[in-house]
Amino acid sequence: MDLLTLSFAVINGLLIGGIYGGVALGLSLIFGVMRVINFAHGSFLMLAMYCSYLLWASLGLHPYVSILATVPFLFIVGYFVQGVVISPLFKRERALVVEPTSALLLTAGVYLVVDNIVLMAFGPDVRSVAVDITYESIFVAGLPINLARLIGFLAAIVVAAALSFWLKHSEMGRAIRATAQNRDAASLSGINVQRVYNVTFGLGCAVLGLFGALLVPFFSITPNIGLSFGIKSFLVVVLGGIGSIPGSILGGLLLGVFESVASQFVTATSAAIFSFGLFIAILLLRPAGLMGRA
Amino acid sequence: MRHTLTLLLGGPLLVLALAIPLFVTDSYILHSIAMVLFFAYMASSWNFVCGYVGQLSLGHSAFAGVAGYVTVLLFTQLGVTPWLGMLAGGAFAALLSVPVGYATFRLKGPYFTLTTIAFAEILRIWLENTDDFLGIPLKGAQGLTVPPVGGSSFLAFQFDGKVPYYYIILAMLVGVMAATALMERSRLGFYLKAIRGDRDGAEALGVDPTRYSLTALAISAFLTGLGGAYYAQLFRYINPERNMGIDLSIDMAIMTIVGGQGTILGPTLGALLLHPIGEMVRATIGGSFLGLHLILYGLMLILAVIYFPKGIIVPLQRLLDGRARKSASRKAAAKTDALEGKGQ
Amino acid sequence: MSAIEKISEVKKILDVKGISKRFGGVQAVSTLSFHLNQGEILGLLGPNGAGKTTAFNMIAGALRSDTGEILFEGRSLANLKPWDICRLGIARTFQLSKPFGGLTVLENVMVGSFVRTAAEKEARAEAQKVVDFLEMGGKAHTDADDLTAFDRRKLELGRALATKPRLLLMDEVVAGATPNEAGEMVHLVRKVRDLGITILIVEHVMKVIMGLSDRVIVLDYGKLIADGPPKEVVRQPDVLKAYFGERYVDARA
Amino acid sequence: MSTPALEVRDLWSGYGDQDVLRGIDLVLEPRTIVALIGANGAGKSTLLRTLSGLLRPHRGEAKLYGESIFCLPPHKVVERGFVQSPEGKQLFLGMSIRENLLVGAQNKRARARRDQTLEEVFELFPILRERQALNASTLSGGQQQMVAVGRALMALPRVLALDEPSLGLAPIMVDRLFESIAKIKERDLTILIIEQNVFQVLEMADYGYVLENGVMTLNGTGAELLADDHLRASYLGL
Repeated sequence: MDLLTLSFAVINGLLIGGIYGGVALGLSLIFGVMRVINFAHGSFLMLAMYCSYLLWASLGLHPYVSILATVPFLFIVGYFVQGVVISPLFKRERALVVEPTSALLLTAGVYLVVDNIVLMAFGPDVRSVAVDITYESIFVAGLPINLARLIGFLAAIVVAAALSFWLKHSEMGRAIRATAQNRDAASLSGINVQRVYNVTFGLGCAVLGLFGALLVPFFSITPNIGLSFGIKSFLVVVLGGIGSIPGSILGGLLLGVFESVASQFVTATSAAIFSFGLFIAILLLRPAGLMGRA
Repeated sequence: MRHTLTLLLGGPLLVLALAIPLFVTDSYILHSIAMVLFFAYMASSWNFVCGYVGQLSLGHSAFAGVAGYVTVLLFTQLGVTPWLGMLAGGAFAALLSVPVGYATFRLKGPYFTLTTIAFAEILRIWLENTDDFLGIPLKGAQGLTVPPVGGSSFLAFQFDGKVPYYYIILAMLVGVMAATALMERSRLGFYLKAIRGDRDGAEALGVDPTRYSLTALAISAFLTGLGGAYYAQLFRYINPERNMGIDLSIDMAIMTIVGGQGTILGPTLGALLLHPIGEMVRATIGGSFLGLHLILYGLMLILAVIYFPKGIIVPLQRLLDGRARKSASRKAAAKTDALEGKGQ
Repeated sequence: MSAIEKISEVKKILDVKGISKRFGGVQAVSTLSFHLNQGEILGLLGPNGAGKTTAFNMIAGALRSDTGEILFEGRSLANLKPWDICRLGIARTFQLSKPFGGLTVLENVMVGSFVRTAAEKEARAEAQKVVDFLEMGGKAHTDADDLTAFDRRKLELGRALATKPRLLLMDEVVAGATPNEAGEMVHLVRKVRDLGITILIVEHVMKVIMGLSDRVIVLDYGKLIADGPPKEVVRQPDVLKAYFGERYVDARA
Repeated sequence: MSTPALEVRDLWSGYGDQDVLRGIDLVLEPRTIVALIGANGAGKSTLLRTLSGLLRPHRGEAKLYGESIFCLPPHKVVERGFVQSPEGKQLFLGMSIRENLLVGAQNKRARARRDQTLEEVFELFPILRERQALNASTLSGGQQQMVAVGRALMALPRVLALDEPSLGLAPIMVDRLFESIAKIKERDLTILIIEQNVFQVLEMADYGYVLENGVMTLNGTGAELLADDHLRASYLGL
């Protein structure tokens, strides 16, 4: 492979990788705080994409404008799913830790419900949003860079930074971090842990609302697109370390470049084999991830 | 007293199941019932390890798919009868399960689950993208068809009507339940329950968790493989998406969990409840509402995890012998595997 | 044990030589040495956080020691997994008794007996003997989850006995028990010793350990501070200090 | 007699169906230090976890200045003024000392005078002021204990419960900590202290309770309990 193709692959990988990282932020946050792996993570992203698509198709809203609707909508969905579906589990096992497998099963149920509601509503057809930005590129050192992807990439960096800042400096952020570190001590300090969980879950989903809208200009939409994004997010989180925000972005970049370069050698579909292989290798060698705390 | 429910429910059900082909002549309906039995079989095979060890594998479809491919290839390439092919496929799946299990059983909870998905997906994607492997024609995503031999042939595992297929899967289901019952009474069964109950405690009593989990996994993979081979033979067709996709794994897991993990009858109960719902929804309004049955599956799963974490077999069991154990029943709901271990 | 061995000098069944364990910044156990003689009951004492359970876990193979070695009947336990150690003849109980849910009392004990036999019938018969020994015959077919806290403890002792150990490690056997229950447990532990099983017992309730032990050792801050007959050990100033603080000892000196 | 700061009547609690506490009665008069002592497993921590709302009691009643705190979720219990500094320190080790303390001030009342309380905690434990920017994990055991106590104080407790504050501390640190506790008492505060370090705590306490196997077996002033043979016997086995 020549150098030009390789650098093009790396740049593209970085761009899409940043977006993977952004998509994985919510999963990492939720797992870090609640010790719950949200199997429906990708489904929520898919839901956001359909929202953005619907607003474009029916009202002609530009996907970037639809963010104003998708982010709050996904926040509410997340808040509601945690409050209604997952919290009974925490209440049942009040003094104990929630058995992670039960939570996984619950969210797997949510995944089935969300994916198939969308399938029922929109059918299996592939949909896409045609806006000008899809075709715009800027040139850096002679290499074309797709503008929509660049925006997604930058958004991931900005969101990660903003989230870190917010977690570090706001009251709620402090409560979230305290709850993540020690749930019992947090409630003994007067933190309303249920509310922290609801907000955390809502927040994790709200981030997906953003990236759903940022993805639609260059990513076609089908009802079953969620699972692959979900699994990629797990991979990113495992690579970067659970609960680590910079780790999430870094893991995303790593995965993006890895996939992009690997797909230069094999077909794009079988490139996923390498991603899964990487996932297994990382989990077996370093279960806490490359940068993560145990 | 032991296995009261198995006998009380299982006995009449078996008689009913044996008699069904006598009065059900519609081949579509018979086929649908055979599919219920098939899913009951697959869920029971999954339950054999996951239900007893308490780990959630979503990669079992790989064992089904691999064994199906081995069976079909042995038949189409070498003319080996699918009956032998099935055993070979099962053995292959069991062999495959050992390194996979060795790697994954060290991981806990969601990590285990996600790794099993990763293993299965690697295999599926590889198959989808491989037309020819060392001269073996795999034909990628397109899949393989089993050429008809013309008419019924026992040796070729091909029959004109649905009745033989029906009885074969019924026999397999009875077989896997018997195997589960035997396992429960053996050292392996005791050890698996001990590992699930308290891993450290089990280790201190001389149980090497990896060794016994792997043993159970290999048996489970073998059984799952037989089911996968049957599935391929029933449709005379196999492809990576259908025969080893994650949906199949999810079905096995959901049916077992809704029915009751770690029990002999639970997976079958789950299949009896869920599959007909799915079929009916598909048959009546499914045309216009794609995916409705899966929404129902998802809701049932959520409700089961919240209200019947040990499966619907628990309230059933309580209903049946509640009177006999009034005092204990208060506690039974969340705490016990009601089917098992209630004296003899 | 043969008569010749009885006559000959006391045999060491367990020899702990300079084991240590560090967790992060905390030295939980530092170069601890002690031994157990065949057939005795040794009490392991110390205030909360003194390193008793850590030492205990290192012997049982649940933790690996940073230094030193542990010999059981002359064999090193280095690198052995908990299940190997169990097969060698060392059984243990845990501070928190968790029965195997969904199994009856008898079946819980059978898990232990399966170490010595693969046959279900034989395991069941052995387990029945143990259940009778514990005087829990009436509850043999009760679901272990439905037992009281104290019966769970007895059940755990039963599971351990079913592995036919020569050395039994017991962690906090009477914690949370009523005085009657504590008495019953003491009676049981003596019965176990009469079977010829050597016992190391970690305990907080002094009354119990004083009456039960042939010899006690005391840990404080991970170090051995006393070793001897119970009545003598509790009079040593170091021990009093460890338990009641400097000022108390000074005031009574 | 005034309304007790804390009044517990016939409290039954435990894990699952198992009763660990079997009918606990406990009264704390305002502005006193009350010691609760008992061997490991006697149920001391279970009592605190129940009062704090981490464990759901089976029956009984618990009142804080006449108001029931029974069956409230933990954050409501803290809001009402019963605050526990948990056993084993339980700090947020990934956060700075200052942040650990700030987390303590969650309820409106506490948040309104947070800076003031923080200043008071720093006065009580000057070393914490020096090290406030450092990560809590860098502290020694005694300093961590100070943070835990300080964090509880940040919530402006009316009744402060300390679960084994001396656990794992060197004797000199225990002395210092107990001096600080005596200082805290000078605030308008009632203290319930759980200890293994029996004699030292009884010297300091106004009143003491002895918990054995989930039942209160003895109570009296510190001096009375120190002189009691039963207590010595149960601790020394003599």
